[in-house]
Amino acid sequence: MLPWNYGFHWTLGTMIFMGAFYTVLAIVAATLISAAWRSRRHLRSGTAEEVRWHSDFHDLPARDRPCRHQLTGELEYRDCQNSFDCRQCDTHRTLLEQRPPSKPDGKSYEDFGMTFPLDRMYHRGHTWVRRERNGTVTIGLDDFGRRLFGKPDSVELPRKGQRIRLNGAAWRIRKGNLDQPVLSPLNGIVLETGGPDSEWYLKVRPAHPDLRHLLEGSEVQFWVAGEMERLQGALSAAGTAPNMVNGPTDVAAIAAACPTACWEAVCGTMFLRP
Amino acid sequence: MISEKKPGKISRYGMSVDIDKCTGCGACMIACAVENNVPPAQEGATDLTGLTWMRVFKVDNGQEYPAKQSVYFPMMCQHCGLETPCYLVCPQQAVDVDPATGIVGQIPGRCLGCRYCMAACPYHARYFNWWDPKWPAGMEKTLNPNVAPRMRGVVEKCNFCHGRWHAAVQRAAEAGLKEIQPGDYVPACVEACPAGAIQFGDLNDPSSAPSKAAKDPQSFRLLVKLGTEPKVYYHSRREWARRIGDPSQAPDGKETSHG
Amino acid sequence: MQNTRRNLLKFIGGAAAGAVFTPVPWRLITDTALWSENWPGIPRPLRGEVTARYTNCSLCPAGCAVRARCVGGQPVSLAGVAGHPLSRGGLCAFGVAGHHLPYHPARLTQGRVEAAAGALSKAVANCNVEGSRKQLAANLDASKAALMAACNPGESVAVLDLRPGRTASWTYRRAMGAVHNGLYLTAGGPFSGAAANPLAEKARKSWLAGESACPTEAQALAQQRGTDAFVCEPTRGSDRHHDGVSSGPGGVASGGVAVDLTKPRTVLSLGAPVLDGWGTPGNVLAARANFRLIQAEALESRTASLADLWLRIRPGSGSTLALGLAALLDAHIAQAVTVADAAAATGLTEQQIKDLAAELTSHGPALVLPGYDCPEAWALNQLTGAWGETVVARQEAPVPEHWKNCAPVTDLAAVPDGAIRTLIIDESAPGDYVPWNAIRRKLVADNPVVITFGWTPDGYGRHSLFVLPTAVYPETLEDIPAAIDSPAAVFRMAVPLVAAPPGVVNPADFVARAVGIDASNALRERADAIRKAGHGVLFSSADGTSRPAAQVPPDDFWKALLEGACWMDTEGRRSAPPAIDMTGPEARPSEDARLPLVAVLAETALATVPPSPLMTKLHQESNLRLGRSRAALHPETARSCGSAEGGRAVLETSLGRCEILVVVDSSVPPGVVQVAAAPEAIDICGAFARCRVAFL
Amino acid sequence: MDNMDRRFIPAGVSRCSTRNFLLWLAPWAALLAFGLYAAALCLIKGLNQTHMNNRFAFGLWIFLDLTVIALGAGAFFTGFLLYILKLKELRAVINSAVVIGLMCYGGAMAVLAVDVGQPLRSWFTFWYPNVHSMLAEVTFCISCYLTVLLIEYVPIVLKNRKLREIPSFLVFEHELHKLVYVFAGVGTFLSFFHQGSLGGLYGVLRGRPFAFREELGIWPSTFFLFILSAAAVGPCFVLLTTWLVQTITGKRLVKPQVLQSLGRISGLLLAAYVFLKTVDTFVWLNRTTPRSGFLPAQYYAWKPFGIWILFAEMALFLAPMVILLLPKLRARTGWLVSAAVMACCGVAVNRFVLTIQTLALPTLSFDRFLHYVPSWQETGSFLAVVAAGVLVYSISFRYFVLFPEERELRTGPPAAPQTEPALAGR
Repeated sequence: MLPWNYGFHWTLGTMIFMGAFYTVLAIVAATLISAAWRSRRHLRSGTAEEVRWHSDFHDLPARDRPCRHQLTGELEYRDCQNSFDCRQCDTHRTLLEQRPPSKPDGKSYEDFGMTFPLDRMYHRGHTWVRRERNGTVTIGLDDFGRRLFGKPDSVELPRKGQRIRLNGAAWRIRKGNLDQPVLSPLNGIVLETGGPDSEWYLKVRPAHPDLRHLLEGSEVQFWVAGEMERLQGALSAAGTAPNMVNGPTDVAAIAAACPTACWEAVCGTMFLRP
Repeated sequence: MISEKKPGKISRYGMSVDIDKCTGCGACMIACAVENNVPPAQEGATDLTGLTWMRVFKVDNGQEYPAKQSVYFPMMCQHCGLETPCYLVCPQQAVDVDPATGIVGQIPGRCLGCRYCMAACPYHARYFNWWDPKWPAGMEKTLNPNVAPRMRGVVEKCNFCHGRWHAAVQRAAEAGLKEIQPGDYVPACVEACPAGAIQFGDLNDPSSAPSKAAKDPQSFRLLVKLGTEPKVYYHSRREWARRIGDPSQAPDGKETSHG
Repeated sequence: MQNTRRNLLKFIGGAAAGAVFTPVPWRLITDTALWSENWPGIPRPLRGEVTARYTNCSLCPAGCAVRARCVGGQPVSLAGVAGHPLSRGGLCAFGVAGHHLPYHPARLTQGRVEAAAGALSKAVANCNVEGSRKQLAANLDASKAALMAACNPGESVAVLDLRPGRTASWTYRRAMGAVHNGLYLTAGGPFSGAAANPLAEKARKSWLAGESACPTEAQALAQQRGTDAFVCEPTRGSDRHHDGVSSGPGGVASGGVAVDLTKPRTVLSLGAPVLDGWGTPGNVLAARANFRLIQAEALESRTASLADLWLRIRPGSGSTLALGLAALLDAHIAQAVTVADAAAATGLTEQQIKDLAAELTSHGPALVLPGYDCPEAWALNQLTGAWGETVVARQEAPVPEHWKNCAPVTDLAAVPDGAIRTLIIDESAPGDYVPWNAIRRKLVADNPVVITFGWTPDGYGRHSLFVLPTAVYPETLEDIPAAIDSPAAVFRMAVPLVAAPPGVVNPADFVARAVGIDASNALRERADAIRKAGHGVLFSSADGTSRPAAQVPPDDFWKALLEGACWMDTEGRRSAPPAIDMTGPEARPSEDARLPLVAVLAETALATVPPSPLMTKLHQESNLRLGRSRAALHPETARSCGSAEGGRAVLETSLGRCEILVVVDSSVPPGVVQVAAAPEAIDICGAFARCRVAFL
Repeated sequence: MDNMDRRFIPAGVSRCSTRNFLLWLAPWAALLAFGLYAAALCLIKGLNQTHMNNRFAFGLWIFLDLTVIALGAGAFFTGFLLYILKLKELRAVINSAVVIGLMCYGGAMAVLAVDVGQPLRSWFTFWYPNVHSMLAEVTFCISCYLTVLLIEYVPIVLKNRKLREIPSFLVFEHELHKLVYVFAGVGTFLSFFHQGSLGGLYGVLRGRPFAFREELGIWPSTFFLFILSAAAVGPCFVLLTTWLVQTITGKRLVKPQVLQSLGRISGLLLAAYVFLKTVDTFVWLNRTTPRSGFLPAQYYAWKPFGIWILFAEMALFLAPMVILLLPKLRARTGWLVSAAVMACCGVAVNRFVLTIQTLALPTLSFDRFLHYVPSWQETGSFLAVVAAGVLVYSISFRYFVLFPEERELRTGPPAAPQTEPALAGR
């Protein structure tokens, strides 16, 4: 391989052979290095949470990531391509132009024994967001989530002034073995923290006012219906298939009925964080 | 094996073996082992795991008594001169063909022991050190200082006593000669053969015994159709014996046992 | 710039980076290959000044001239001496590896007591040997006493010389001559005691009577016969098929008989390994072109397969064939065996035998070489008309006059049973091997004292009370008797190339001093006697020249001999050897259902020497030769015995059993077991014997 | 304990209890231990522990290396189809294929390390490479490709549920996964070469007319035949293992269509292979052999390797080819799997003939036909590789996501697109 080795002579064969070999090595090395370098950059800029959400979303089964417009039946079938961030979605924009969300009738939507006030917007991870006068927003866990958890043993809330990121973990809820992160509905800075006892969890100054990626108005009922489907799916996967077809079903009751083992799996599925 | 300085003259050393003369005494095999520091067989070694750079086979014409005829057939590396199979396949240049002598040599210090060369050799003339080399206590005093003993796990083979060639070149240089004289360099087996059946010389020198043998119609080479140009010529008056070299029409000459 | 640590580090770093682009580090990595070459346990060859030294191989009577390549005085390889008039540059496989023998694993380094202490003390009691073996080895007076010990009348002290014709042999004869009841014995063979002779009777009677044989008569006979062969009874049937394995006519006494291979045009070999270590290999191969070789042998031996004509006869039917031929060659003598008998016995057709006889006479001069199983077939040569031409009596190299007052040469077979009390066997130089039972019956029944001198324990050492270690070629200084194929007398010595280990004894010296003779200088005396005789030439291996011995000053003569030179007598008047008679067919072992097979010895050359460890190349790492303790069977025979290649088995004959390793070989006739000759095998097989093979 | 273990098991799938898992591992671990002992004997006492000899310079090990590497070709070929030819559906098996490849190649390398007489000098091949030697080519390519496989295996490991909670792992995995097509490309390149070189290994042996093939370009025909056969059988082996895991675990891991399309691809390649192999055989017997002074009859004159072995080999490729090319048969799991089995056996026989039979046949007229039975050390060392493979695969299957579709397939029949809006509409 090296000119000073006994028996070495330069031939075309040598050059081609070595050329190919070193090229391969170079490519492999370069790829590895670039991967390492880019991940280092991510870690530096603290966008790890974002990455996590992307890879999680990427791993979600097709039925867990339907487009909001599929839920409403506007579209035949569509997987969300933007990890639930409709602000970058052209399809969403065009559809909104065609048909702005109809004003909801009534102040809140109620079904399956749950109440979803319509003065606020909902995130797919079962949090709600309410705009306040002073431009801040209040964030809380929606009825579905509360009933699913029941009364948590403890919660881990962010510190005041801490930055929370869209689809990153906003706070964690602990109950038994379960340690479930709740996805943040938006980017912002925590101003105040509430908790399970108060009606809200966080008061936040949003990074920017555009909250079009959240569900509101008439979409909510379709979404909730879809969520019940998913819940049923998750439960049956976990081995317990409650009958939800006839009569209103109480999520809390279901939750209570569900054995702890599958309980965690179910929460993971419903809160989009396996 | 690593020949630092090469003489101006380019030789093609070859051998000629008159199998009619060979009595199968085995002196060549012993002389070879003595010269090249080949260890005695270890416990459990067989004719398939032994180290016999030079090996004499007994070959018969496949007939029964009284028509049965046998010859003793010395086999060693045939030092292929073209597309040398072992040389081409060795992954790490542990086989080298000395351009000055045409001798196919093995560099044990570089051999990985993959045995690819053994699979490649049509003459089964290469041997693997299946055991650590061991000599009876005290016998290592009788080792030849011109040849390094090989370690376990490497391949070795006949190299026409290449060490003797180096010695001859050295002597010639000391004597102020440019090149070595024919008599100066003779492999151990040739020296030892009591019947004078084996002869050695430079195929580039028309007066040498092998060159003459090469022209003899009663000479033949083994598996010559493979196109590897072996440099060892065999000679026999007997027609059936000459067919040994050609498997496609050889008598069903099986390797029968000892004489 | 000032040199801060920072700069220093920078410099080092830069240097390291730069070095990567130079060959240096890579070259270093390459050289790490070197350590893997010096694997632990791989011996490093010694270095030193390279010299050439000359000697003569004493492994067999051929005594081939040897050029030893020595490094720092240590021989590292042996080769023949080109242009040597006797060995003609030839050296056999055993000779080529001779320099390994001193390091042979089986080498005997110190004497050992065979029998238990009780047996020893009894032996001592019976023949009042003072003191123990230790004294025997150490204290010569004690051992002298041991030698003189045979007290009961009719019991004698004997030396069995397995390689007669040496200077040492003369020493033994002198020693035994000096003892009132001493016997000098050689292994059988017709020439050790030629035709019946009144003197023999007398000699025998005399030692039976306990008085030493009359030396003057011995000399008288020696002159009259042109040979020093002492005459005793010819060997007789029952013993004969136990005759020792030898590469010539068994145990020819000093001088003795020789064949001249340059003369015959036809050579009939009755199983003699003519092309496989018989005679002087170089000489035989040189003469090979001159004669047509007819091999009558049971096995497809090397010689058989290389002969011009191979007659496959039944095992052990050699002498019957000889007798059959005799009947054809000499119609006047009414022979016990007719051609028909011979045909029946050998399995040849009568026509084949007739043709053979015809060829011996028509295509003469002919030479008949007997195998070890039919030594008396020498007599055939008396009928082919080549007696005295192809087979001649060889003059012996001159001996000092005062040596001639000595014991006669007695054939072991001629000694009455139970007559020997103390037997000394010299095994130091390989020679004939007589089956032990042929010796044992000559010893007294109760605790005979057997002293063996040898360098390995596995010869007669196995049967002896005392085994004393000797030097081995090439440590020894000894002369080598003339080979069977050298018609003229010769004298050459094996000179020591390496020093003998401490504690070894010189057998001849030992015996001589035991009886109070000084033979320490015997070789020199012999050399001087030869030089004084003044005929013959001296060939010097070192410079490849030969000079008339007369022109060499005595001291140079001796010095030359010490440098491996060889003295050859100029051949004088050819004299025929003493006439010998053909005896009836030997007592073939009777058919025995228990012993369905026939064991035949093979590889008889150097049967008694454990060969160099490197010989595994010939029998273990290849199948060129049959290794010791191996036996070859035909595939069917092997199958019928239920064995396969490499199987362990026990070979059993009427005389005993020994363990063998089976080699399957289709060239061995069915029903025959081809046994590699070795002491333990010869002990139970002799030349050939009925046997059975039982597998372990 | 069990709880701890559970945290590592991927979300949304079910695995057996820790105890059962350990019970399953135990025998394999024992086998591995035994094999390692055998291998250690060979390394410490030397190769005299094997039944190889100067004539049978290669034995069981080389034969199995060649076979295993051919089977492991599934890794590179699936990767090639998925990332280069964009056959998306194969995403369902790619992870499994990578693990299989890793096992096969890793095992082969391990065995080679025992097989050579001086393992400490293995690096010499990189130091003094002889570019004419097929073995040098093989060594380079296999060692490179093994590295690539390891790199491809890293994301699978880092994606483990527990490990990915560590941000740096998570991010690195994410970035690596984005670049995986590069490795797929490199892997394909390397594999093509060394699969070929393995064929060339024997094809170039001018001194062994039974193996020698004439050269097309710079490579003997076996070079290309090996690439083709490996590419054809690789998918079959992936198919086979997937089916095995499915039957052993009793889970549905991939959609039936995936296995079928693997079968289809393999069938097509087999067709091409069978054709070329036939042509090659005729050229070899009628032209190459006579030229080198041998008679084709001599090859098959020695029992037990009669001419039947040639036909057996062809049949073992022909039958699966037919089955895999007929959609009806392909659709039936029984046929599909048995076809895969046959193809795998076919490639094994092919490698056997080229290695073992080549060495068993005499070249010199007075030489003899050799028999060879591997020693227990040889067999043991190889069993170690098998055991290690099973262990690695079992652990990977338990803790990593080898079959991404598994999670969806757990809940009844896979959610077909049409049904979605109906649900949504309610």
